[in-house]
Amino acid sequence: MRRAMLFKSNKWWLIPAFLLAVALPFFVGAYRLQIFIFVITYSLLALAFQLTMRVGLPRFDVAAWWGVGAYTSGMLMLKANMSFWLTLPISVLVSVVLGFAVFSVSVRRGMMVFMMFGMVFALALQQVFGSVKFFGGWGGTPQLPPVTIGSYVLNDKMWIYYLGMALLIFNLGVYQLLYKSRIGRAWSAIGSGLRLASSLGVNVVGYRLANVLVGNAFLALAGSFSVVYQAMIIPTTYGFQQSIYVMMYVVIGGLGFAMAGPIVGALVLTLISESMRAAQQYQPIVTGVITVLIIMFAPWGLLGVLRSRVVSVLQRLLSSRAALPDIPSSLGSPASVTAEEPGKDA
Amino acid sequence: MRLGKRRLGTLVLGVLFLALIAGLVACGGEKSTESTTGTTQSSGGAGATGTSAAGGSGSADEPVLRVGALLSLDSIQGVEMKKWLQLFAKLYNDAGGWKIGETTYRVEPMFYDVGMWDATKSRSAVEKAVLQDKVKYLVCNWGDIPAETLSVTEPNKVLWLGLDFVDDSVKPTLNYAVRAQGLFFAQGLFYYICQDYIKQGAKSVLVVCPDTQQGHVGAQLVGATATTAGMQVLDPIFFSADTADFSPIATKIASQKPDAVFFSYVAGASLINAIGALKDTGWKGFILPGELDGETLNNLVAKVGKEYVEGMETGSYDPRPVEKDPQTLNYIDAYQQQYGDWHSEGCFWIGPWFIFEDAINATQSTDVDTLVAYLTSSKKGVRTLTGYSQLFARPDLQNYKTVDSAPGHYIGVVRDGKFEYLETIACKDQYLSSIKVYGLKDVYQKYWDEYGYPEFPDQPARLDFSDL
Amino acid sequence: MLLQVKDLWVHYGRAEALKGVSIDVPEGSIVTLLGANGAGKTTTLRTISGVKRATSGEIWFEGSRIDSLPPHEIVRRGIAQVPEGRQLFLSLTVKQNLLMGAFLLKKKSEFMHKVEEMTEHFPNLKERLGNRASDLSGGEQQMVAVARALMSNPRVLLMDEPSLGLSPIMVKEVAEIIKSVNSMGVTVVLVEQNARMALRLADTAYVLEVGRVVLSDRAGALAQDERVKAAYLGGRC
Amino acid sequence: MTLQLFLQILVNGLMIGAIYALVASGFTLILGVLQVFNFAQGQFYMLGAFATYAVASVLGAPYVVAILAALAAMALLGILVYFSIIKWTLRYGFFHTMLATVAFGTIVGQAAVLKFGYSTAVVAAVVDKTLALGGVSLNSGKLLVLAGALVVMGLLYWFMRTKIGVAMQACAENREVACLQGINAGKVFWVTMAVGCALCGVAGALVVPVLSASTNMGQLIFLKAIIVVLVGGTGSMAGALLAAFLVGIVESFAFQYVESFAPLVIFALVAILIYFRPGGLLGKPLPIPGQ
Repeated sequence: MRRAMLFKSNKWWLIPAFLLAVALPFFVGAYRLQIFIFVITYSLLALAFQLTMRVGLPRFDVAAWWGVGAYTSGMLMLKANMSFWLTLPISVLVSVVLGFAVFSVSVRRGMMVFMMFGMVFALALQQVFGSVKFFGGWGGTPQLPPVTIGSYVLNDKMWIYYLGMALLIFNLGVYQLLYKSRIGRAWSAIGSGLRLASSLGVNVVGYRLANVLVGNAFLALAGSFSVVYQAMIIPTTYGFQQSIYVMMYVVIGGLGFAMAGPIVGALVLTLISESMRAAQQYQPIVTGVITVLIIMFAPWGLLGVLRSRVVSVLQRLLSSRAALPDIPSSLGSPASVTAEEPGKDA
Repeated sequence: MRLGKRRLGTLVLGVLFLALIAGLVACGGEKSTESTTGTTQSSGGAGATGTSAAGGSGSADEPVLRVGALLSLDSIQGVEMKKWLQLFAKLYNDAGGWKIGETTYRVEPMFYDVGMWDATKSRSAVEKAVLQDKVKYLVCNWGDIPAETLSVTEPNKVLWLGLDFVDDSVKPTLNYAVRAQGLFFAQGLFYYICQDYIKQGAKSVLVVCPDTQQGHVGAQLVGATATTAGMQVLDPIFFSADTADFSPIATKIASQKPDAVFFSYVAGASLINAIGALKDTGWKGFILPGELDGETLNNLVAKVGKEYVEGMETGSYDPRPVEKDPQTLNYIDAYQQQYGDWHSEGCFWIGPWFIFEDAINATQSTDVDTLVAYLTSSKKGVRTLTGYSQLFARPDLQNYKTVDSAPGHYIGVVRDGKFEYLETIACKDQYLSSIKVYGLKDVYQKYWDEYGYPEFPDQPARLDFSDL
Repeated sequence: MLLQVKDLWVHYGRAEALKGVSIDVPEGSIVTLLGANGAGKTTTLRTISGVKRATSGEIWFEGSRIDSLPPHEIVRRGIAQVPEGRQLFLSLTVKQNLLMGAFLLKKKSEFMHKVEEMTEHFPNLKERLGNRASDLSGGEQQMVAVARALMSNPRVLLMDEPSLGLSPIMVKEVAEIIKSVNSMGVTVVLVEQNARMALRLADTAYVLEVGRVVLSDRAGALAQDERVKAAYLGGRC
Repeated sequence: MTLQLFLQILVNGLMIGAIYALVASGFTLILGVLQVFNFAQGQFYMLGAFATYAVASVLGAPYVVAILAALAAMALLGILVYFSIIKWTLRYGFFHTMLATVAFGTIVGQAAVLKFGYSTAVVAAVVDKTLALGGVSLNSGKLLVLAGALVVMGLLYWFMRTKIGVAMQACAENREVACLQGINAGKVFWVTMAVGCALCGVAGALVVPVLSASTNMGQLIFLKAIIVVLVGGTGSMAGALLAAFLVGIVESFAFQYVESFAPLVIFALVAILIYFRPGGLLGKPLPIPGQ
């Protein structure tokens, strides 16, 4: 019965995907497993980005809040000898409280100010991490103590990978619950148009703030998670460039796919970047060209193209209608000629 | 129109999936080698090198010596070091290989980009090198984060010959790390220049550094050196590393009225702009540029005129005008033949290669433990592109193995817009002036009493043990 | 027929806004479109002007099809629109607003001539030319909006709710303006909520309901129609 | 602080403020009219500087010619970018065009690194005199930057009052109504791209004799432009001009006291402004999508 439901709900591919994810450590070596651990981290970042995109707010401070999580966990472990597991809720708390202070200034001022203010904040925060002696300066913190479970030291790649996987699944689960709830419906309303949402009586600022803070909580978790496999924390890791990459993950994966898009994007770009490790000077160019091509010819990302292919094949087979997911329209230009028909103006 | 777009979309998707597969292959391309080396390692025990094809498939190929380098290919130094390593490998391979003991190896340099002080990139680079490609020697690292890299190299018994700016890599707990391009024992350079400037009448000095890790370390060291040499040191100025407009900095410098301004870790465009801005404020005095290569000097002269920089002294990383050592000249010739033009940015930082080469030639072995044993009881200086580099112990950190180096350096002076060779800083002076600057005489005296005084290459030196 | 709309279908996303609207506009006439909010009146005008694309259907103007032309080309052919709520460029001066209306005129002398013509037509505007549009009253803004649309020498003027938000006195004035514009030989397509005024002015009228034309007749006849009376003329003055 | 030092710092702030003003007004112009968040703005600045270097130092042409060449080259490049990338992504909306400019900026930035290396391109000072006015040393190169920037701003002011300039403002204010007036939006767009990018090119050209050109100079100026636009109000040209000088001067003074913590001072300034004056310094900004 349940199985039938799953197949019916078009989510059958979740089962092989999950099994593949679980079985992965048995097939790949330590280095490649580490790459997948990075993919998990980047997926967590991209998911937070995608979350705020749902309410029409692109954010460029993703890496900064990731850093907040990492620094909170790392500092507490270093300076207060706290157990890693105890630092997790604290880093979430710090990220949310600090986020509330910052975002209550910027969220009410609309998308453009939110976005730009985020950039300036990220810049300032990196300066704090780098220049304030307490955080260890630009050279980073001293070496962090290892993460332990009881007396067991968590340094086996496989268990780190499973921890990350659990975190990712937890993240996906929470987002799924939120998307399906009343809050999620309000978010979708905001995403498909502010005027519509306000006219429906949705408190736009409040729901947006909640959305951004949920993202912050998971970014902090991602930051704490990176402490598990990282020997130290260094401010340059959490720079502006990383936030831009996060945006690329989301678009390349597929903007319309709330869950799978960020993960696919992170996977693809990380692997491409990793495969060019010896020719790194060409990597930005390759990534840039791929992004431009995707935006111009596959604006719904890899998954969008994949689905439209699958759908068109299915259509031919079943001759039934299926549609592409919509991009949140508040990110589109306001109804205007040129935005709709740019080819016809010049 | 619509159909065409769709087709293009599919095309892009196809290309991307191809790229993805290529990526997967590249990430996992060493799988066969991995298993081969794996067996070699378990059966042979020592597992010296990635004897790629020879052991496993039994083909007649000559064995390969893989030398890894974690380099920031975002930076000129990283790119230049990559070029040098490729050149060294080529020189060996063209000569039929590197004969070590009974075996002749083909040298294969392996490069891993680490970004610039980026923890995640350092981590994935070192894991690819160590866990995937089974590289046994990481020589000449630039831009990696030693604490991050060493946490992978140490347990896997990989020789790490790099540099770092804090003392992460010279802790006594580490067994396979040697800071082959250290800056701890590099105070001779500033000490010499301070003495020269004092002779010319400089009394107070202001240190100006970028707000980075090296900047802060540099400010501390340069400040200490200047104090030791007898100058009054004003509060250092730190500026944001990506500053383009140096006018506010120059204004602040000028408002403190120092006799001399020392730039530490300020190079290239920053240095030119900083000195240009200083000139604009009307300040006149002694300048010590952090780093100065020929191109930068030419640009600087074009910008501020030669009068303003007349008599400026600095450490040189460019061996061409000063070095008469035939081996070095050969390398420079080979470089110019290979690449057509000349860049000196990598010359200094490539030092670890020579220490590595010396260790292998001296021990005639590729075994990491043998090499480490040789390196950590090093007795003599090794010739690098920029002069002698010598490994010393760090008794102040309770590390009695020779794991930290005094790099080779020259001083040059700017005369009539040209860079002229002034003198070579002796290894002995690098070592002794550093101990003097840090005030570590007592600690080292105890060490010397127990282990004996180190020997130095035969160079004229300004200092002796009695001067401390 | 000067302007002809044939079986027009328009979508916003997946929602249908127009479902086969056909309208005939004879030369020199005033045609009005009536209907409740969301009936598709504004969409019809936007589609004629080219700022919204039709999914299917045709628009013919002076014997040529214009439904695939960009909006500036449609303006060049002689169809100008006074958008709903006037929508002046508030950060610009009145004169600059008129300049925008005359964007397609190449010569400056031509523009100056048109400005003079307009100030004759709307004497109130004369001393307001240098003011910012945001400083004007609602009625004055409406005048500028009409003048702006007339700057391009249009054959057809599309007017979207010109009486919206104006006082009763101003509404009367607007009606006068429409009449005088029409008497200059400009064909007018008028979208109005104020059905009483519209029917008084118009020659022909169309009633739209949820994207379809449900009634069309001479204006005089429609004004007597019981259904129209009940739905549109009932509570209104 | 002596008066002399105060004036000196003020002059420094004005000089860098003038450069910010040019870059930020180009940025805010493109943002307002095209509704494109141009991430590549800094790269145009960098390319402008290198173009000047190429014409003045390599080809040996007079500096004024080099400035004009940089202006023309960047305007052309802007048009090229519009027709090759932006025009095709406009239909997908704000986010896609933004990412397109990110990608373009990344490609150009890295290509410049590969081409020019990490070296510095120096253009010799055009006039090399330091004027000392009552103890304040005014470098004539800096005055030239300031004067040049003021001239360009004057030209910009004039241009915004021509027919196409007014059309740009009209498009920024209400694109649909502008189209209803017969304004060809496509033409306005490429003209805007040309002007916005040319402003960056001129900024790069003006700054080269004082600051030299390096391939990484774009990223920072872009972030500074963001700060300026935030302070001045998104989409407001006059606000951007005013804010540029304000930010320049504040930065200059902040450095004197807190050195590398100056970004925090700027951040605090931005936060306070946004909190109390959401429209920026000059009040009401132009409408921007997705508010």
